[in-house]
Amino acid sequence: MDIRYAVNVRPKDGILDPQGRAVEGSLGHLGIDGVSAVRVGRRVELTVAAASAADARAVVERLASELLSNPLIESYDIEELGAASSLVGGPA
Amino acid sequence: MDIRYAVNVRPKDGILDPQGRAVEGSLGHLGIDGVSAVRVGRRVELTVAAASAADARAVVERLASELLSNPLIESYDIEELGAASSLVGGPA
Amino acid sequence: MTMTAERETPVPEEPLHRRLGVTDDELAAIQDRLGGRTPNELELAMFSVMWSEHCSYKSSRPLLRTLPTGSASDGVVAGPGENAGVISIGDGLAVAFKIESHNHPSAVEPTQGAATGVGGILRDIFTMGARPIAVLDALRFGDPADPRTRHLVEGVVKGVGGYGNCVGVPTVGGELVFDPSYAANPLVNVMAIGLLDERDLTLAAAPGEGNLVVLFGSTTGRDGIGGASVLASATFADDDPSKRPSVQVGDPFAEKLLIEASLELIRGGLVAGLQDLGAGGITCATSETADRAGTGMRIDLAAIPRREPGMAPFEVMISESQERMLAVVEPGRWEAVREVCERWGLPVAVIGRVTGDGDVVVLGDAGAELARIPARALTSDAIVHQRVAAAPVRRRAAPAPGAPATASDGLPERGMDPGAVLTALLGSANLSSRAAVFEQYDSTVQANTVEGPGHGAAVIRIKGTLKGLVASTDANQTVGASDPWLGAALSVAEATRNVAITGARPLGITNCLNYGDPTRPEAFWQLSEGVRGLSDACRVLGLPVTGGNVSLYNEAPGGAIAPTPEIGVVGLLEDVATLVRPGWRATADRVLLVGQATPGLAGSAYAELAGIAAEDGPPTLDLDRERRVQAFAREAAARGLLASAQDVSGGGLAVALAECALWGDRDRGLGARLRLAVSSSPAVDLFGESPSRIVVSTAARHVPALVLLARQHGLPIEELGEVTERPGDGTAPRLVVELHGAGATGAAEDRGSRVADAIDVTLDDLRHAWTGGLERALGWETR
Amino acid sequence: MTVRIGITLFPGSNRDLDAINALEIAGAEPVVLWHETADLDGVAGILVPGGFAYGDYLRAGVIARFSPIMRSVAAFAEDGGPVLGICNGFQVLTEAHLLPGALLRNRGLRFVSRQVAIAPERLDTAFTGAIGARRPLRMPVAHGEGAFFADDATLDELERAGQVLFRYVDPDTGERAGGEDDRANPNGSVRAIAGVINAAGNVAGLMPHPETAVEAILGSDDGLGIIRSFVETAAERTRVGEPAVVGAR
Ligand SMILES: Nc1ncnc2c1ncn2[C@@H]1O[C@H](COP(=O)(O)OP(=O)(O)O)[C@@H](O)[C@H]1O
Ligand SMILES: [Mg+2]
Repeated sequence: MDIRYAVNVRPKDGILDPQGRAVEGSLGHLGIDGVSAVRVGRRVELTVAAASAADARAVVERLASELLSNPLIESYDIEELGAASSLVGGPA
Repeated sequence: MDIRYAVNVRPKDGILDPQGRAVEGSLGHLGIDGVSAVRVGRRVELTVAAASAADARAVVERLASELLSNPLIESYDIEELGAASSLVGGPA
Repeated sequence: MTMTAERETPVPEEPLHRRLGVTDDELAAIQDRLGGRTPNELELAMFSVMWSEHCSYKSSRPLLRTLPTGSASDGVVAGPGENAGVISIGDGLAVAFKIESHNHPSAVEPTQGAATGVGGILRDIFTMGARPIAVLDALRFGDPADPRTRHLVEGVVKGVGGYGNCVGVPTVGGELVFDPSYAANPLVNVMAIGLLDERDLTLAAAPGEGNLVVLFGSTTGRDGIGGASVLASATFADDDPSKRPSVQVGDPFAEKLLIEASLELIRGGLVAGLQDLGAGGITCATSETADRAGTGMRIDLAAIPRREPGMAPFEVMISESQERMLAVVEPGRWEAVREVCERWGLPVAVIGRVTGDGDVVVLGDAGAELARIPARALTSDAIVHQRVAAAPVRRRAAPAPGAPATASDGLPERGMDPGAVLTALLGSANLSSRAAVFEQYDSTVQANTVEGPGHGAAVIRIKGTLKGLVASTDANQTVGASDPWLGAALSVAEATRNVAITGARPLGITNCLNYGDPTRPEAFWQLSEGVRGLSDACRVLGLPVTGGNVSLYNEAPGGAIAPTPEIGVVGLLEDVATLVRPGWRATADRVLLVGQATPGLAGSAYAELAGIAAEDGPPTLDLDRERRVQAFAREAAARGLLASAQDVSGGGLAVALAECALWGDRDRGLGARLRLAVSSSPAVDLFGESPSRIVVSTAARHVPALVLLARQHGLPIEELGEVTERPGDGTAPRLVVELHGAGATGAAEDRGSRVADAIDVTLDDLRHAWTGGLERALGWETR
Repeated sequence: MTVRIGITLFPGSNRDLDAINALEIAGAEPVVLWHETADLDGVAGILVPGGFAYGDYLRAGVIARFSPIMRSVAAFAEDGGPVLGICNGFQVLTEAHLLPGALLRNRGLRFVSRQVAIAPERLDTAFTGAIGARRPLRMPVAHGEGAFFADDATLDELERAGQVLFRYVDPDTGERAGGEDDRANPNGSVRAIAGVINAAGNVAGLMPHPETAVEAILGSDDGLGIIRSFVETAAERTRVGEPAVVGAR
């Protein structure tokens, strides 16, 4: 079965997030206020083909922890986006 | 009211995504297979203080389309993460 | 961060001071400095950071005192003890330079570790009032084939580039060396150079009782609390991860703003003293500036802008959050200072006042006094340890069966074709082109780079003058492993030679001493021998040591690193237009060798390749000859006698010649037909790395003058042949070196072949080996 | 009277010194325009320099677009004022929609800093008129997000309208560089495009650094022709008081 996942990677709380800070700094120029606690991270979407949902999940877990995130400064969560149709994402 | 949102930005379909390609390229070393259609994008989480949910949403929409994504090369979607507690994020 | 504390994993039942890496005798010394009082938690945390090896130099200080530090007559305006050495270069200008290590953080998180290393050394430069104009990165890793090494290289290079590129300071040189001893303990040493108007020289002192203590730059978070992490977990029973100390993350954008704001404050005469925040954070900056001025400071914790809620006092005081500066400001100037910082978008706050009592005092809520420590107790009066040094006992292993009895047989016995050896050396991980790395560094920003990375020493012109600055970093760890005195002296010799052969006059030296655990007698012996070698070499060459940095405990379960005294040199070229480059310039120019090969292949790239038995000693170094070689090079350049000059270093004469050929005619390449008299052994003459030798080329008419000049300096000089013209038939130019003399013919007869008596290779083959070598070693796909 | 050229200065701009040096060599008077001001101080042309405006976090150039100075720059461009964006400046101008296309992360995913060769596609523009016969032009690139991108329809239109201003070329043969596997194309730009010009012909941008290649001692002065063309256009405009620029073919 093909399942599509999203791995959301974000700077850990307490870790400096220069990007988030830069975005907040620029809001003034946009004339936007009331926005705070901006954290900029990565979102990796991918399709896993595996025998079972459990197997697929295991693959994503491994990818997320070993390749997609740096445990020292980042935390991540995994979203299941459902059965993959060719429409979702599309090959790089 | 304070609402926390996530804006997910991804390279448009058909736009070559070298980062996604690099991830796919390194799967071999990890001995992982069955993973395809990897797309690497950005995820921006932020808290909006506004009079109404609608106002808050409008602010995020504007941020997402004008600042956080470039319509020429990227598409985005917005997730509502619910009422913001001070624990979420923490100032960058 | 404190190396000591990081090493032992704390045992809960141990008393707090030990868990903070403070020994019992150190605690006694602390109590003594507090008039018998036992320090509270906060004070102990402050001491544990300030008395760490990193901040206090408690093991190395006695040794460092022996270094020649120069005087006003050498143009030295600021020497060791300041954030960076400063040397006057005329026209009212001065150059500030310093090298520093970030080995430990880079081993933990390569990208951020290297990035914050660059940020830290840049702050040392602009704190003095100098605009940073160049960075050099000296990197050392283990086996390039090891995945762990590849991960570290990728990350460190990303960190160095990511930071330097963004702040807009060109990275113009450095080193990249692979050696098994660095497998678990990479070295990331970064040198920065700055240029200042002498009137802007600013010192890191806190004069003037009643002056304001101002903190500007990034806010303070729980970054890099390092050694005191035990205190963190001790203080916070709950397991909230956000309360654990975290990796320092660099923000080059904030640094760029910090540079501009700091220089504007200095030019405007708005600060009485300026100090960057590095290891030890606010504790270090306040106590050092107060101690230097003989004053004290009162710090109001609540006034310090935070990045995170709920930080404990000790966290605020020792946090190593990056991109922060501490300024001492007369009350009347505060408004102007605030305006500048805010215009650059930097948080700024008055966090205390300069006092007269000599104490650093930390005030909590409602003015409660949380800590009171004499400033000097934390800095100049910190504890000093007299470590024990002991040379290792060397057992001479019996030569392996079949191993060459003497080095001189090395090459012929193995029946190697010297051309093949040369090609192999040029393509090796350590001698091949470093372009794959330095092409990730912006080396041209600021529009002053005359010679960037890739061809020996880097050259930066000084706009508005004729002058140029020439810089190089070098360290010889292979010889140092067996003879740390020689290793250090050779490092100084090569670094200064790299600068001298451009025609520049070396101004002074900065150094980063990377060694092992000083409580191990052998490691401390290596350190003291290294300092002695550094000191001896600088004395003979007449160069002041204006600053540096000591990194100890570079050890892993696998063992200690090879002793690595990284030397950074800055030289002055009075007229940058007279710059002499290493590549050959023109057809029919004559090629000459100045200096003479001496036996001893140990520690050479060739020995590693050919597996020469270690019994063969390293080459000897005659410091006075080194001095004369450099004097000769400078004088020859000044008299316009040199078309090119290249020093003989890694890979020996053959590799030096190959580089002259490959870099010839602006990298298009020029061949040569040469004859080399082989005194004792082809291996020694072609691939030996004995020092104090340079290859020069010059127009035929200058040869007599050059020969005479060499004689006047008491130096051997030999004409090798001439640069050949590009073949008309479109074929590639060749590098031909015929060997003649006893050593060579003997070898040939043994082998019944003549091949080994000549190097005869096309530049195409050499270039192919040299260009792709590093990517091949690291498994990087070539582009 | 020397022509005054504005250099926009954003927090994080770092090729401003290069730009000032080049403009002075080209005989212009550089005027620094701070990002917080909307006042163009009566300059006759505007150079948006390289660097990492606002850290280039998020997307290179995007945050700068919203600064007060850029609103004025847009208005200045609107009534025909010559604007040249270099490297980060090029990124800023595309983000501000003053130039077509976008600049993506280098295909190799690494920052690229080295000498490259480019060639102008046209010599009849405000930014190439004074280049002369020299080919190819050698100058450094130094960027991490320099892969020019636009969809094929747009590219065809740009080529038809003569809006492709510079392409990367092979330093030896001078022929147009290939795709991302060709070292001569340092970042994998589509159709080897190194620089473009707007339809009106008064706004141009390129990734390489002509302003750093203006003195032989710095390794090349091939960039001076581009800077000169720009300065002369601005000077011309002050003289006749109206756009002296050639638009799309
Ligand atoms: N990590 C690095 N970063 C920048 N430049 C480097 C780096 N490593 C080596 N280089 C450059 O590559 C060239 C070769 O390095 P090296 O062999 O140490 O020079 P040399 O033989 O002149 O001491 C020098 O110009 C040096 O500055
Ligand atoms: Mg070297």
